[in-house]
Amino acid sequence: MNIASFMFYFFEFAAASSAFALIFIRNVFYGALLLIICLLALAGIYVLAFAEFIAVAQILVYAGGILVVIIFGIMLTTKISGKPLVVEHMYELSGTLAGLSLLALLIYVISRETSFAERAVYQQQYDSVNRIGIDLMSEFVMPFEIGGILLLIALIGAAVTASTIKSK
Amino acid sequence: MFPIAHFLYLGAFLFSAGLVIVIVKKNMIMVLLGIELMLNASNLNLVTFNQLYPDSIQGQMFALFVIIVAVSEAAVGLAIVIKVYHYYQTSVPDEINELKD
Amino acid sequence: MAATPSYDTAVFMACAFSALFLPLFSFAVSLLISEKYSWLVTFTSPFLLLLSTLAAGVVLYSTWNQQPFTMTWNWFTVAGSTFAVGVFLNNISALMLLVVTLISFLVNSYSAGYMAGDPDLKRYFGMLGFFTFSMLGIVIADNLLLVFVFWELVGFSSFMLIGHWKEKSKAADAAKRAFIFNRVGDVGFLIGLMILWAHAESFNLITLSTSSEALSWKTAASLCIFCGVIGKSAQFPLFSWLPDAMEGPTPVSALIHAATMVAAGVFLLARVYFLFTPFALDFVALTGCITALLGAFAALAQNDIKKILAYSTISQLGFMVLAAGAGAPEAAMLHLVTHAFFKACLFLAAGAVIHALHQAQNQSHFPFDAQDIRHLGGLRKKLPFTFFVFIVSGSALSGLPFFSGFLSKDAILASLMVWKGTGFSWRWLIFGSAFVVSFTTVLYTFRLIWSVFQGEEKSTAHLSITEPPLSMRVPMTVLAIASLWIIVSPNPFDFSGWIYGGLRSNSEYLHISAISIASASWVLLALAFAYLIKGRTIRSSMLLNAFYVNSIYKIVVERPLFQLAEITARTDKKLIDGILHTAAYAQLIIANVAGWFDRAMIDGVVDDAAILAKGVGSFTRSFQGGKIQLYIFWAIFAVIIFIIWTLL
Amino acid sequence: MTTLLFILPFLLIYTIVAIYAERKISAFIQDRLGPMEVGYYGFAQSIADLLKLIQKEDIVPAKADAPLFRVAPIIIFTTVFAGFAVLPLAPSWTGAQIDTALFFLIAIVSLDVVGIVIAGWSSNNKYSMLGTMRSAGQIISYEVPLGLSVLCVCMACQSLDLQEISYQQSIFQKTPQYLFGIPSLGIETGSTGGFLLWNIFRMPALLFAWVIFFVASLAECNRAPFDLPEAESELVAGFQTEYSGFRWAVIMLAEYGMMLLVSILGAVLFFGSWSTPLPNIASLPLAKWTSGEPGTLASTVWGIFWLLGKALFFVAMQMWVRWTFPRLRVDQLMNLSWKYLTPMALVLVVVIGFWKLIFS
Repeated sequence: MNIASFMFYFFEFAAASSAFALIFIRNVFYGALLLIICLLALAGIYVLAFAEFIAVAQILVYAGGILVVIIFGIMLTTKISGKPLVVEHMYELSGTLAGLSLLALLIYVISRETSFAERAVYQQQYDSVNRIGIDLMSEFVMPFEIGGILLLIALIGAAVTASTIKSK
Repeated sequence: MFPIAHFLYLGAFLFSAGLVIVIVKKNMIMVLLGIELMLNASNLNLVTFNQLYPDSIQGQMFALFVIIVAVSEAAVGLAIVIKVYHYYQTSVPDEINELKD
Repeated sequence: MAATPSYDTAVFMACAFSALFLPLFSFAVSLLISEKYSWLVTFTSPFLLLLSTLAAGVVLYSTWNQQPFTMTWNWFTVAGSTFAVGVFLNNISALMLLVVTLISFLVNSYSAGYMAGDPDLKRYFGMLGFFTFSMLGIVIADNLLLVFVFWELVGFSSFMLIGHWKEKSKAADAAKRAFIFNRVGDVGFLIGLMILWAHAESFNLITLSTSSEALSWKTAASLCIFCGVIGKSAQFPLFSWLPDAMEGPTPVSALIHAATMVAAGVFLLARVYFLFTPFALDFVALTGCITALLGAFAALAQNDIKKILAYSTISQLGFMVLAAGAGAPEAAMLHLVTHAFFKACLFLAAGAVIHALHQAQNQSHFPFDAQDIRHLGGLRKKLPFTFFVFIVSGSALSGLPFFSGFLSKDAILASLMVWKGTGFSWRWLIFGSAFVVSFTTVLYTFRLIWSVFQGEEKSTAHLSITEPPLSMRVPMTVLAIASLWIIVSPNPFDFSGWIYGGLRSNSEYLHISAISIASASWVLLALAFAYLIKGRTIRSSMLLNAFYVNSIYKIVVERPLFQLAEITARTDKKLIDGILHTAAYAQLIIANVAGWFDRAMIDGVVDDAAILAKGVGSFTRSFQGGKIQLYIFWAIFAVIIFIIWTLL
Repeated sequence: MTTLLFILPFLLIYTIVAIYAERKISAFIQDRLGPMEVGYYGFAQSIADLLKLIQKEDIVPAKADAPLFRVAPIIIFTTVFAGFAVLPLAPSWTGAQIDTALFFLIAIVSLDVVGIVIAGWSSNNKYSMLGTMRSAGQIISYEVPLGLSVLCVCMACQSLDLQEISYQQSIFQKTPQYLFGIPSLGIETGSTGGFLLWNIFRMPALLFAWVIFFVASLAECNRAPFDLPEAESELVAGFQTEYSGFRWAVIMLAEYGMMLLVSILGAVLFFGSWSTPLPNIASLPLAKWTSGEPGTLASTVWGIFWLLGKALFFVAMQMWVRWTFPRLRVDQLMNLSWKYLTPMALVLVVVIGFWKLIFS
């Protein structure tokens, strides 16, 4: 087992276990931290899948951006001191049932396709960052711009929604 | 190197876990976390499937846009959660059922 | 259309239709004019009627002794039978057209003075126009159905005019009475029309006249039509509405008696003369004779100026009908024309007297019945013009020589002379009674003149009475001139003038000098007798009440009718109401049963459906619990099911 | 991996030195002597403090979230330290060779806030919480102008690879270079080397980008005048109020490490990285003399020397700024970021884009 394989299985294990723990965790803050672990692990997996740009974007946007926002949300919607933040569970049976059946189904489908097991990831011939940059400005310029507009709208919308200033 | 199936198994597991979280958790922020998890699972799949097409970068591109959308979703969702919390003093979605009756 | 080249068809038609429709236009103008300018109708209506008269004159001039003018349009089609509207102008109708329009024009202009200050001028003049229009319709219509329509319109407009002063209960009653009596006659007319239609399949006068030889049921049809004539022309026994109709304004009476209403009957008689069988003619003659006698004697005993004139009209109408029944419709028409002028003149003169007295009464506040001759007398000095007119028209009525009445009566007597034959029969009686009527006519006419104008002044002694205004005097003058012999014939003792010549259809009845001489001497004898009695009143309640015809009606018609009504009412109450009540109870029971069924069964089903819907709703609502996560669960559940489905 | 072996000890020494320098510089600015007792001119003062800190009791507040409280400093330090992994130290000595090194650095810098949040939140202390909130808001806000100013460099060099950027600014690059990036000026600088090849000379607009970068990096490091998260006069010590002993030392280490990190980054991006500032002047090839050949030990030594020299200069500059400017209010802080720096950075991006389009 070379170091890359070790890293891969370590990241897989980290992602899977943190996601699994996330199901049972009752503390929202811990949940957010577990999600960070999971996302960072995923970033590592992306690197190992030769998608460095996505990996860094994952860290920058998810781990650095969204999670901070989520933590903000946690702080704003829970009491700082006093009782610990405990999240109740409900529909445990339905949720478990749905999750397990979906998992079983997906595993069945994936295992049925033998080419997945034989095919290994490999490094592409092209420089992926370069390729992404060029594609974003040529082939995908339209979705890229729409994404930009979407982000702007979300930014303004979130700011207005969360603002406590009373609209007249 | 590592077979693609392993990525896909991880993605499936993450997605299922996210689904369970979405259904089971009583706190809206936890639900949001679950949704993020599901989005990431799909992202993982997209990146993985990009490997199946050597000359294409569309999978990664798609993952990039998913991230963009996830950012928007998280920002707006959290804004709503905060607003709802200020208004109802709760972040449990089941308690906000004024439309029910 | 058989138009002769002697006149321009277009001009002729324009004249004919303007003569017909100008009165209708007058009616429309009178109704549409604003209340504020209602005084205008006293100018517009006479003017329009004048135009109508001129048009009628042109028509008469054009058609006189020419080919009859006909024109027909299809009106409507029912069950394959086409009904037409048409115009049929021959000598009789052209002459009648002129007479009617002329008298209507004169009455209109007279009314302008007589009715001045009336609050309902619009309605009055409107109905005068409509009345004239209806009569003209009868005159020029070419088929009996159209005639019937206008016949009814005449009845309606006479009802409106007699009851013009509707606030007077007597006037309203009289109007109703006239209307009902007319309806009784019209029933006969209508039945006659049905019989005709059943057998001839046509109402067209020309068609009927050519095919009348082969017609079956002719007697019945003609007698039924004669029923209409009896009603309209106030023949025995349906005459008593006419004296009552005196409640209307005097110009209206003039119009009714002279040209429009009662003339319609005689005109119709002349128009459909070809339908009458000998038996029917005998019946007609008998009816006319009885009516003439009855009217003449009733007139002797009356005290009201207008009632005397009314009974005199009945008597003269009887004379006309008698003439027609005696087979001389042309004589009847001749008398109708002359009578129209002098009777209109008499009524207008009487109206002038009444008008003058009312004027005087209004100034002096001295109440008395201005129409009662017992209060009057000696007005000769105060109303010399009216007196003169009265004398002229009264002489014409009496049949004095040099007046038109003498000549037309002569024509009737001559025809009767021929009709009675040589052998002695019941017709001699009728011939005799004609002379009796003639004698009586002189008596009551001069009794009236005497009572009103001669002798001492009674109630009017202290009143300052003035002659009527010019608008009333001019029509009176015109009519007085028209009462002279000259309009009938240049020879004052020979009735065979232009009118008679134009009307005559056969040459059977000619002037008989012996009759003229006898008639003249007989009338002069009567005049002498009248001078002798000097207006003495015959106090006979039988005569006053016209032989109790009304009372007989009461006993014979009214009482049984009321009894019948009571019986039917009782039947209605007991039997029909009983049936109805039973039906209602049955319905109630059915309704209750149905109601129970509705509540229990139908409502039950509906309620159950509602409960079911509610159940389904609450069941499905349980899914819509506002719980987002459950939604997600169900959605995922469905997706999983779907994926499994596609995989398998 | 070799970078790690070099950086970790260097970081410890640097921190001790930096703390001493901070004290001395502040004393110099405030016209006083500073630490004088321990050692010559008090140079051992920091070592003494360090010893004292290590000896201190590791206190975990009773109401705190113990595991998170304990792990938070480590997270903070780890994130900062991870940033050093991709830095090029010399022409032939790169850290992790990844194409997106610049991007990665930005990501790592922003990840720092997670540790701070954990530290503040787990302390279960109002001051900590307030400091945390300020810190998080500040770091996220200043990430935008920081990222945009870095994007300027990225556009100018057309690369995210730090070593590539460094090479472009050195005399080892192969393509012809012109002063201010304007070939029409006719001043060829490729063979001259030295400071003329630095990014701010290759693309003058980058000088303004560097100003923005410097201000934003101050905020990222929570340095004065943007030290609101730990404003001692308001919040005691911000998110690190409850920390003591070794854990507090680690936080301080991370903080000084962060200063060094952004300084190195600034040097790499704008001031020639490891390349010498001395140009070849006619027959005097100063640049050659002070660079060495790539791959040789000389070049590595020269590279480390120049890079760290520049970086330490910027660290000193940060200290100078700290003791010169008063602290900003929160609203002023946000205004500066969103209303001045961000629009300016955006304008710079456009300017550089057009500059490149017009003059190349």
